[in-house]
Amino acid sequence: MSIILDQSTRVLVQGITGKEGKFWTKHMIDYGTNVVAGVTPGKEGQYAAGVPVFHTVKRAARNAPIDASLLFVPPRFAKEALFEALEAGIKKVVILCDGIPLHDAIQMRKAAISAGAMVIGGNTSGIISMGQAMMGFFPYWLERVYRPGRIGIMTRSGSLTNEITAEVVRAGFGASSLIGIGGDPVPLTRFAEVLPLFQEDPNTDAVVLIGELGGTMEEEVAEAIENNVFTKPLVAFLGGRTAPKGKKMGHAGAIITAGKGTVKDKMIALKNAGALVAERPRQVGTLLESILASKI
Amino acid sequence: MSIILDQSTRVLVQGITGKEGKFWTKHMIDYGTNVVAGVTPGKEGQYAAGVPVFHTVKRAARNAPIDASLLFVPPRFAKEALFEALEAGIKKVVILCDGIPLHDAIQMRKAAISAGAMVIGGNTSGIISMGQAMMGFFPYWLERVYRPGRIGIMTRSGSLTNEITAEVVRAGFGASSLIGIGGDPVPLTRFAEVLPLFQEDPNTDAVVLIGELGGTMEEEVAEAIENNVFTKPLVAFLGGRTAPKGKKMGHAGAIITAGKGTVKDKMIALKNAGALVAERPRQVGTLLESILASKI
Amino acid sequence: MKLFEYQAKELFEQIQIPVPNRRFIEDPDGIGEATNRIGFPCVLKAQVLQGGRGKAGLIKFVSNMDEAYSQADAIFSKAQNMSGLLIEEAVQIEKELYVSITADPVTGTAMMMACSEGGMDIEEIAKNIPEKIHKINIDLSEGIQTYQVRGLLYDIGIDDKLIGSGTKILMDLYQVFRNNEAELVEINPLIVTKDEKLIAGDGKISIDDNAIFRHAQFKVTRAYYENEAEYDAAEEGIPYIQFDGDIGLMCAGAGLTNTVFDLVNDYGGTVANYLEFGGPNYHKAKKAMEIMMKNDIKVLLIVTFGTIARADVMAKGIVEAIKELQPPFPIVAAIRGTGEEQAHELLRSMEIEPLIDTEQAVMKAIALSGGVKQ
Amino acid sequence: MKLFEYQAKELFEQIQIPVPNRRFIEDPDGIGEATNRIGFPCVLKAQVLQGGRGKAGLIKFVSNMDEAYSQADAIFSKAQNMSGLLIEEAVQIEKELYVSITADPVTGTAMMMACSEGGMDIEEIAKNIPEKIHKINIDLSEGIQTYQVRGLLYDIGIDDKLIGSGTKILMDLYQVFRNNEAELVEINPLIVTKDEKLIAGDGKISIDDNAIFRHAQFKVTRAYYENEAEYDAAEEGIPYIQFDGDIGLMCAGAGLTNTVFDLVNDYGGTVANYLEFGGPNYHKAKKAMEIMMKNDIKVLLIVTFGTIARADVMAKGIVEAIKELQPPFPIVAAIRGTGEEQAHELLRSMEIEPLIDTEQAVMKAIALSGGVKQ
Repeated sequence: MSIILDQSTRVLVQGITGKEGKFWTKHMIDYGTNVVAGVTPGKEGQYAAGVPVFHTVKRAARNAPIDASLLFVPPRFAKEALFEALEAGIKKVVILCDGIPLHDAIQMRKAAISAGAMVIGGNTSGIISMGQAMMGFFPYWLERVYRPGRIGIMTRSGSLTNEITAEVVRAGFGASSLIGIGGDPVPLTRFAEVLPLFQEDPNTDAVVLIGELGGTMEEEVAEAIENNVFTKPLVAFLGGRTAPKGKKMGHAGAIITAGKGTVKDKMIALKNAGALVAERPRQVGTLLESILASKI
Repeated sequence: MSIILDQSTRVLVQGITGKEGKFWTKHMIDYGTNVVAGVTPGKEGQYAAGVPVFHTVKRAARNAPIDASLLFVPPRFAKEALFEALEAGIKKVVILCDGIPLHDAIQMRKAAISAGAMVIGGNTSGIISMGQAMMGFFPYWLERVYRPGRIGIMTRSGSLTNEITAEVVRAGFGASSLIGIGGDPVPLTRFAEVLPLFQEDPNTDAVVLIGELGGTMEEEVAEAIENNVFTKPLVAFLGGRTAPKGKKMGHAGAIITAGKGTVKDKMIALKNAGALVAERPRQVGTLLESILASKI
Repeated sequence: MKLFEYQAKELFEQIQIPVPNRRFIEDPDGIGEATNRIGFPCVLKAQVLQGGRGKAGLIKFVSNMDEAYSQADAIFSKAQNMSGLLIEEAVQIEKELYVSITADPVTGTAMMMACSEGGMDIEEIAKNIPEKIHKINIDLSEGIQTYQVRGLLYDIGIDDKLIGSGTKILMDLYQVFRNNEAELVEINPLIVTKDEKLIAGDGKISIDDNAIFRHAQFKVTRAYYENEAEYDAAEEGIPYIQFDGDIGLMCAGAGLTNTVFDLVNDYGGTVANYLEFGGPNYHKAKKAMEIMMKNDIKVLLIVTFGTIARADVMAKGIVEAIKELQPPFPIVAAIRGTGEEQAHELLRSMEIEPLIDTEQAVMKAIALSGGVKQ
Repeated sequence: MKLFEYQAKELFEQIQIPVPNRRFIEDPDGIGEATNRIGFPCVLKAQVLQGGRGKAGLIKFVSNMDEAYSQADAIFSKAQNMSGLLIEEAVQIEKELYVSITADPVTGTAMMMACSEGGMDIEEIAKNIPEKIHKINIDLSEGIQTYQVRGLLYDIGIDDKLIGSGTKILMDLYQVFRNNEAELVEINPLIVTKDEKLIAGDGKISIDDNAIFRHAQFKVTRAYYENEAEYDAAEEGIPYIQFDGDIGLMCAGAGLTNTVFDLVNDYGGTVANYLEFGGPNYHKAKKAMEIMMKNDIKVLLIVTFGTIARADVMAKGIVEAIKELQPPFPIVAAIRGTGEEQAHELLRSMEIEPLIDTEQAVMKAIALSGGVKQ
């Protein structure tokens, strides 16, 4: 059905009483997500979107078990909020905010590794298990994009994901899980770390990777395919193939520095590993059709 | 035969070119210890006690595999030297020096736990696998003390260990391994963490614990016995039964604070768990005789 | 935010990393006094952010006052976006090393790199002598350890006599990295002088924009940008890049903007500029339009597919901007996502055809811009 | 090294933890000026290191100048090893809390404890209301996190209005713990005043002796010790404790010394003092003997069983000390370990019987001290 998140996952929302937190918690619940508690210091005893609010994560966790936490906090507080979730023993965290300071992000990555936790983000719309549950903000009401199916999607982008997922759906497919790992230079979970979950998921037939210039994550995926860590079909679309060197292309992580991170290198690596690489969005659908016998 | 250390263990000596480092390295080799390398920054290319010296632990480890490291460094450099050993992947470390700053010691304990390493010390004579190998300084030539046998010994003291081990030998027994966990308030390995190794060692029939006032380590041993983590006979001798409250009794770790750490409480806990407790050194031998059928 | 060399060297000096004697002047008139202080021979270095200054004739070695005046004049008239000129003592070079610190996103640590062959660009080093680049990883929580730095210096094989001072410089450089929350600190070359000392020959520091709120000392000024449009966009927090083609891109979402950028190039169009107004900037259609109007573009291509960045809000902003600013160029728009029906109605009200398909929008924009370039 | 309350409060004040207005005087003559500055009512607090000052009459509440003079005189004449007198404004107490930070040797972290019932000794709190003590563990590498402190304060149930100021005080207290490498920092009571503020009523800080080399500001003076012998021993780095019995213990090795201490007590002897000259001090027999001679002991009991602390070196030192200092008391010696044969010869040369057995040595010393006490 999905990876990381399903309808049984007990979700906490840190920063639930903010405007965005409340608004999207309501949407998450409407979509089927099992939101069990929220945290905002000083607001214990209140309810937000019908969910009980606690002063701290530990106090929320004492009240009811928690499997995953979604952070609706400003970037400058992201590190501390993550540490709080990890200290309370939560092993799945999604961080939405854009603009986490780099030095904080490094320490967060290290802390996530040490805790053995899967921390998704920052700078992402979150994750959605199609038709079941979501942590983050997805316009699930757009039927030409958000359709359940058997394609796993992982992405560094927001709007581009809508664009590409619409092509997946146009070709007659749908998604199992969509994992937004985010557009930061230090994604707290990397593409290659998501792949094993899609590999194990009996309801995912193939994966669509939506990448871009900058970093080495796409190369790591190529390596995972070469090492047979991932053996299902993979279709990649990468933005920024014609981007110039040394300019941040929108995302902080989308930059070619010290000769590393060009889309061309990434495309070669993926092709050499046996992945299919789309040059234009429309090709994503046709490539999927070429390799998958069944659409459902 | 022994725990932690035997003749096959490849030992590094950090701080090997100092006077003590060189002197005891020679003794260690004479006793049978497999010392493969030493480290002193700036002295790569030299030899000390016949052992090649390297600038850094990593460079030594590149040259030949290392299983364990012995630190002959002053207390103010102990933390950094330990970090260097751990970063090089060494999983057994013995730290001899007395006077490690408390805040350093806390961080060292945390780092050892995180690295999954057994770090023995500080403020100890080290460890000796009787008749085979030693890391540290033991007067192994004193025959009325250092005799191989089937008793595991673990201790917080130096001179008292000679006193008690002499009683073990006087009663006709000998030691398998002697583990000096040291007299600091933050021992980097605790008694209860050594016990499982003695439990598994087919050549250890019983354990003698040499404890003292301060801390909660003896209580943790009682707990391990109660939980059947350790099921062999255990004889304990604890110094400082009549010590006054609030005074450091020699060792920094030997102090009764906030009502915790009295020997009387420790004795009660051990007795209740089923351990035998000697009130005077001489009784250690007689208690061993009372429980063990064979001395060899 | 990239710092100029003279700023990097000030930060180095504050933390006691050795740097050459130097004077910074903002005007060619200052050259006489500056060279008197520094003495001859000395080096004139244009304070610009781009690399390759030597090849561009923006670094000049001068040995007397006449040369100093003429070269300073030449540099001041040649360099663009120059914050000023650095006059620096000429250091007697025995050897040049490379050292830098960046973030390692894989391990979640800081990565310090060193190489015994400095002076050239790190890319060239990585391409030509990768085996000579040595690296250590530093856990930000534990902080840097002297044994790590010592090990790195031993590994690049520097002289035993320089281990002590080299260790201190790299420990201090790490403090510059941490204290200022830098993305990059680099000393290249780290010069070994003929009298066996180490001194920072050049300095590059890039401060993390996301952390600048904690470092009020760094103020972005016009000097950091190539033109008005880039500066205005930066002031608004809008990602913006200047090119010299025909089609202005005003898109929402970095990945989508990059994709549109590729499609324009693929189908033979040329990009005039790149403006990304997604995320927190989706309300800023009017400001974005103002920035686009600072350029002589032939057509404006708007592509969005947003969630929180609602299509109707963006369309409303665009319609208002058109009414108020009356941009002189034609507009092609594919605005999709949350609220797209209202968005399309709004566009139709301005006689803009609401497109659904990104490729179709790109083709139309290219056609309007005068067709495919050869 | 334990600090006096007035020193602890100075450290608190430096880091902006709220403390009462106060004056420290070293002489009863200062009481007039001090109370004029503080105003009445105020509290006189003897600056001594031992606890239980209230019960011992070393803390007095005074409401006029006459009381102030008479109570100050009384305290100055009664208190021993007093560094001075603290005159402090009387705070209006609504409630008293307890907070402290120590090291947690099991997890390798700092442990912050808090309790809603302060004012009494932590031992009493732990005995009477253990369920009211709440704890958090702080990773020294990561540092303290505000959510941890907030959680602790919520858990002890303090008023919502005090969460902000309470969090700041505990974050600052952690800095005191870290910056000074303390073994213990404690505020007890942390007073909630009638006007809803938090203020440190008392302060205990103990600095790690092993780290004092990094904190030159802490100087040990005679005022920290109960008598000359303890001060002299501390100056030499020799562990020494004063008792009031007959037998002086001069032993090497902490565990062995503790064991001899127990045996003397078990067999009915009394200990005059405890001196441990093992480890790095094994060369210091003469200095140890000098310290022993500052006390009126009936017999000196020397027990060692050393490795690096060589028996022959210690025996040689003892023989030299006897020759030079001619101690007036009989000596019982069981000196064993590395080089014990030579050690025994040396002892015999001074007509001291070299014993092998610790218990035998203890019995002999008790007999020489006048036998078993009833």
